[in-house]
Amino acid sequence: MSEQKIIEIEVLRYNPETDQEPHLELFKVPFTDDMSVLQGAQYIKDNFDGSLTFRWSCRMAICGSCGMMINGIPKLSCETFLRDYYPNRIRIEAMSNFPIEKDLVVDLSGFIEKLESIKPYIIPREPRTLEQGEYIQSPEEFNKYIQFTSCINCTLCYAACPQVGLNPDFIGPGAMALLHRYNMDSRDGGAAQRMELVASEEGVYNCSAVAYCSEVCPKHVDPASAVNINKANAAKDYFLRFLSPKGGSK
Amino acid sequence: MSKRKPYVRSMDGWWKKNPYFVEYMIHESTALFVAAYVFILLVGVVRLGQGEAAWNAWLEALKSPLSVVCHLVLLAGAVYHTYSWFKILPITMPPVIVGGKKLAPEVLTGTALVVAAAAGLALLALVWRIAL
Amino acid sequence: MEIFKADVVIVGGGGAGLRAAIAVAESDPSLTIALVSKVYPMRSHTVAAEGGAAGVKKPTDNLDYHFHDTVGGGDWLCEQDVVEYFVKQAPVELTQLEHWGCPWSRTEDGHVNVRAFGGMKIERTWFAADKSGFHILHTLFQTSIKYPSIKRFDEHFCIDLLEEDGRCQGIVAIAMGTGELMMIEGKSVIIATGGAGRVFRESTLGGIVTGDGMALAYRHGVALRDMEFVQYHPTCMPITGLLFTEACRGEGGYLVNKDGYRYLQDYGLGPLQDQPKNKYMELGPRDRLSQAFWYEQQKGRTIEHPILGSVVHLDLRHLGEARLRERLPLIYEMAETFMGIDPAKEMIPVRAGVHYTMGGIKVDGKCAASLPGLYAIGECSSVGIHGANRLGSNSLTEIVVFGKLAGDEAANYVKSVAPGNSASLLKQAEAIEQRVTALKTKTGGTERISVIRKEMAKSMEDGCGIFRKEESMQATCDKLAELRERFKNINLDDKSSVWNTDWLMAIELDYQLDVAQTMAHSAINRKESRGAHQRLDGPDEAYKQRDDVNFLKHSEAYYVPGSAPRIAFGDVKITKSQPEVRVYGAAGEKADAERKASHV
Amino acid sequence: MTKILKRSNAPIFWGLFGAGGMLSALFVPMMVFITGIAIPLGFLLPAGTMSYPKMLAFAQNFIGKGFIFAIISLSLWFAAHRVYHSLHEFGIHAGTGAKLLCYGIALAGTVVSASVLLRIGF
Ligand SMILES: Cc1cc2nc3c(=O)[nH]c(=O)nc-3n(C[C@H](O)[C@H](O)[C@H](O)COP(=O)(O)OP(=O)(O)OC[C@H]3O[C@@H](n4cnc5c(N)ncnc54)[C@H](O)[C@@H]3O)c2cc1C
Ligand code: SF4
Ligand code: F3S
Ligand code: FES
Repeated sequence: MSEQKIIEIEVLRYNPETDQEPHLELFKVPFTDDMSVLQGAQYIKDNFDGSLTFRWSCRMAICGSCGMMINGIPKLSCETFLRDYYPNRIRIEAMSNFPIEKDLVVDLSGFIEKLESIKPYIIPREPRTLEQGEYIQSPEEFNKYIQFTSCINCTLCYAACPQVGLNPDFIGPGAMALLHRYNMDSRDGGAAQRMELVASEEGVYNCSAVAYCSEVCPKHVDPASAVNINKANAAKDYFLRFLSPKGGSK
Repeated sequence: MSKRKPYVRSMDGWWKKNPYFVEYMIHESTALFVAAYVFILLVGVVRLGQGEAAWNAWLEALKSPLSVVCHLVLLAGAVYHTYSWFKILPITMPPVIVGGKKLAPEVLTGTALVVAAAAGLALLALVWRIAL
Repeated sequence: MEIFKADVVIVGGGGAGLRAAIAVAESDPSLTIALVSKVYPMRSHTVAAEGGAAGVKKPTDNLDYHFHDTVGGGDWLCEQDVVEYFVKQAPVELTQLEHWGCPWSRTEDGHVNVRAFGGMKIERTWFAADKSGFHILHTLFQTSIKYPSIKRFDEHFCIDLLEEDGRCQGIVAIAMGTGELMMIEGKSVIIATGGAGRVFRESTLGGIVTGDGMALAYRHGVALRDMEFVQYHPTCMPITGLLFTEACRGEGGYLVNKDGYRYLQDYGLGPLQDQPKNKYMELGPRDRLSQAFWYEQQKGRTIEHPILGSVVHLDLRHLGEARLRERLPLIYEMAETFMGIDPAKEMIPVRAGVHYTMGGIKVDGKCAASLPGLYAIGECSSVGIHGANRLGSNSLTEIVVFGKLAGDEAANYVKSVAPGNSASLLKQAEAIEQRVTALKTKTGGTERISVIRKEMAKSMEDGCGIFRKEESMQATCDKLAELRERFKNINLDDKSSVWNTDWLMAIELDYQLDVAQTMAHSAINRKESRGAHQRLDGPDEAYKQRDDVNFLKHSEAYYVPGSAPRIAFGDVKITKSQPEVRVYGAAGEKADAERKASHV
Repeated sequence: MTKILKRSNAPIFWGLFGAGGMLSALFVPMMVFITGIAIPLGFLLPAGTMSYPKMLAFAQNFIGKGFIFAIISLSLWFAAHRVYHSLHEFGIHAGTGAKLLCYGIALAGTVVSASVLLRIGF
């Protein structure tokens, strides 16, 4: 084992049953170079205070549970390493723009509702039976949507987007990326059905192209582009209504 | 009875908390520079409509040192607007596919900036032609 | 206490649970489904699966080949009739996933592509880059949103089953957000809670993989079958245990020891191959590869790393950056961020780590457990397809094939039973509430759960590792008994209600101790070597051999309150494959040829 | 989801914003340079470039007229949209009032420039 160093970790604590508001608490954590911020938090929970509360599971940046603000920046704590902050103090807080339930755990119910509202499933363009085998998808068709399938629902982009903080009803970058993923899939024909939401008051026009969402996205989904491309789509849909009785959704 | 008590943090001063947001606010503020200039221009158009004397007075006013300094500031703002506008272009427009690959954002922004420079120069050339 | 009435309750929102929920919803939209999961479904550990899912695809492949690979891979401890069903349904279910939008990687002409995998004779592993589990899970989760009859209870932690009139009639869960308990009645309950590998220390598994469902069924008298078979994966990141998928080898990666020598050729997997060849060298089955690692370590031919310990090298350099980025993007990123290694330029240090629990809740070929109304699917179950060693990429297929089957079966079953007696169920639920609340509120204890957890994991590794001996297994059994006692004396730091993870982890630890005991006791009772269970002892080292006379049998661990489990043995269903010597490499090819000749 | 979704009217403003932003990004810097720096300082461009007859002719020309109108009005809509959003971002939720003010100014500018340009004739 390499030499043990001690790093100072400041944690934003909040216990709804005893606290009026969150406060910072300092822990001194021994660490090795391979330790992530998540492992730092686990160390605290195992050794100092079992009541420290946070979500985690996979430790490999794929389940999307462990997002938090690390020195003010939304990051996955399992792929952020303590060594990169040492010898400075590191501050971890619950993700911005979400209500805090307890310590680092935020209320995600709003996000889940948004996710459910976008019809995130194939609405078949052409039905196909299992006996007919798979749909054929050319590399070009595949490349159109594959990037937007990488979203792990970590909501870091929500923690990054000030418009989400200012208007909690805004459908937000992550859900829009997923919506766009289905719209762009050659198997799907549901774009018109999803347009209602895209073009609604909760929809894409809440976005002012801050683009920080794409900056923090750990999976390079580029949700900002999904949101913004859909502004153009929604605008087209808006004006097309006037041109043809069939064009556009209601 | 549930003991939940979710705590909602205030958004006050959010834009001061991250250098990224400070930059965003600066680039948003370039709209004010553009607006200010367009306003001056609008005055010019009105003066043009009022006849030669009015027009010349407007031209004269532009020559004051204060005006020139103001325009230097406006120029800086306008250039920053151009730069920031095209910097976010890659996310605001559908991906450009070249040879089966998505064009890198830097390439797109770079190209757009070149186009903007060309547009400016074309305008200059046009004005030059009118002048001759 | 809040009460919800469902027709089918599904505990577990991983791939298996979601597939079952959709099956119920599709088979009868009038049935109410309660889908209970302690994490949001897309956080389930299915998300971490990298390599892919097996199902016959190529014209040169056939169901028989898949059958024989699976049964041979499982060292003949498979239920062969179930395997037959499994291989037949595999391509159907994988195609179904495609229809639901799963972005399987494709060939140039737009068809689904397949890759090679360890122990598989022909390329038949459907993959979505190296994020197959992630894409399967998200596809299933998102598709499940389409069905209004699926009512999700996300972040609800199941703490017990309700049993009345000799059948399972629901569950009790903690709503994690409030800490309050709720009763979810159901005419049938499907357990889909995933594996239990977290009872070990170095593992590829997420924090949630704590064997909860196994312990729940076990405490209600259902047997845990074949628990001694715990799969070690040969290529894990040291310390964290993060997985470098078998697809690394499927794509052509090499394993080399400290001399740069591809040592697998010394362990019955040769001769040396330049190109990846199915069932040869790096594409041998996991148990063999992990065992080879252990032997290399014994021989002093592993690399001794100051921090990482004993490792061998996974060499991907010859594949080149472009191919690695396309086929193994996650692996590339993981090596870069977690280890600071560029796999196109450097070799990756790896070692064996715990990966999969072959055993689980004993169910029949229709996923039904011995307790009527109770079903189990996925990694928590033992439906009988993995035997003594699971082949990589069979379990992702398992979760969809048997998820669907259990959903259909449960939907059928509920039509035949009358609703339960809510009042008496509630009484049970309230007793359960008192029990688990006491765990949280009691004071005066002196044990920290983190300490017990670490001691358990260490002891499991010492006694139930890649190679096992009587004394060390006995030591583990004793240690676990001691820890069971000490658990009674725990004290929690957190006594609050809202989001009390300290409490939940204590309940998980309680489950883990049960599951660990079934593993250790099943292991010590199996006096032979088979698949993932390898012993080095016995009179004249007799247990080093497979013993079909005495142990072509499933072990079954039964709960005995307050004591170690009772271990029994049950029969194995053989249909068309009689046990043979399990060989790979050139020897395997020869055996295959002989079998073919004799079968014609 | 049974939530009733109200269609946003933003596309109109967003369209004007986008067009104005693009146009001003392309031309405003050079225009500031020409009218505010080069001409007043007699620098680079020949004297009399912006003399009354030349500019009048320019403004009477169909294309010239269109260009001036587009730059002025669209840039104003662009700026109004951004300022309105920024107010929201600073936490000033003046709602309809702020909206009326921002877009009102843009509308006024549009009307004034249009009427003057029309009056100048063709
Ligand atoms: C790193 C890694 C890579 C793998 N790669 C492959 C591969 O390439 N191919 C392959 O075939 N297999 C692979 N596997 C194995 C395979 O992924 C798993 O066996 C399979 O995904 C298990 O799915 P499941 O639905 O049974 O369980 P999980 O996905 O683990 O889901 C368990 C669910 O149960 C819930 N749950 C658990 N306990 C409770 C409780 N007390 N109350 C409420 N809910 C509870 C959890 O919240 C979760 O939703 C891999 C495994 C790992 C770890
Ligand atoms: S888009 Fe990126 S940041 Fe947003 S939820 Fe998805 S993965 Fe996370
Ligand atoms: S940060 Fe927010 S404002 Fe738009 S571009 Fe991203 S959603
Ligand atoms: S723990 Fe799963 S993303 Fe970090």
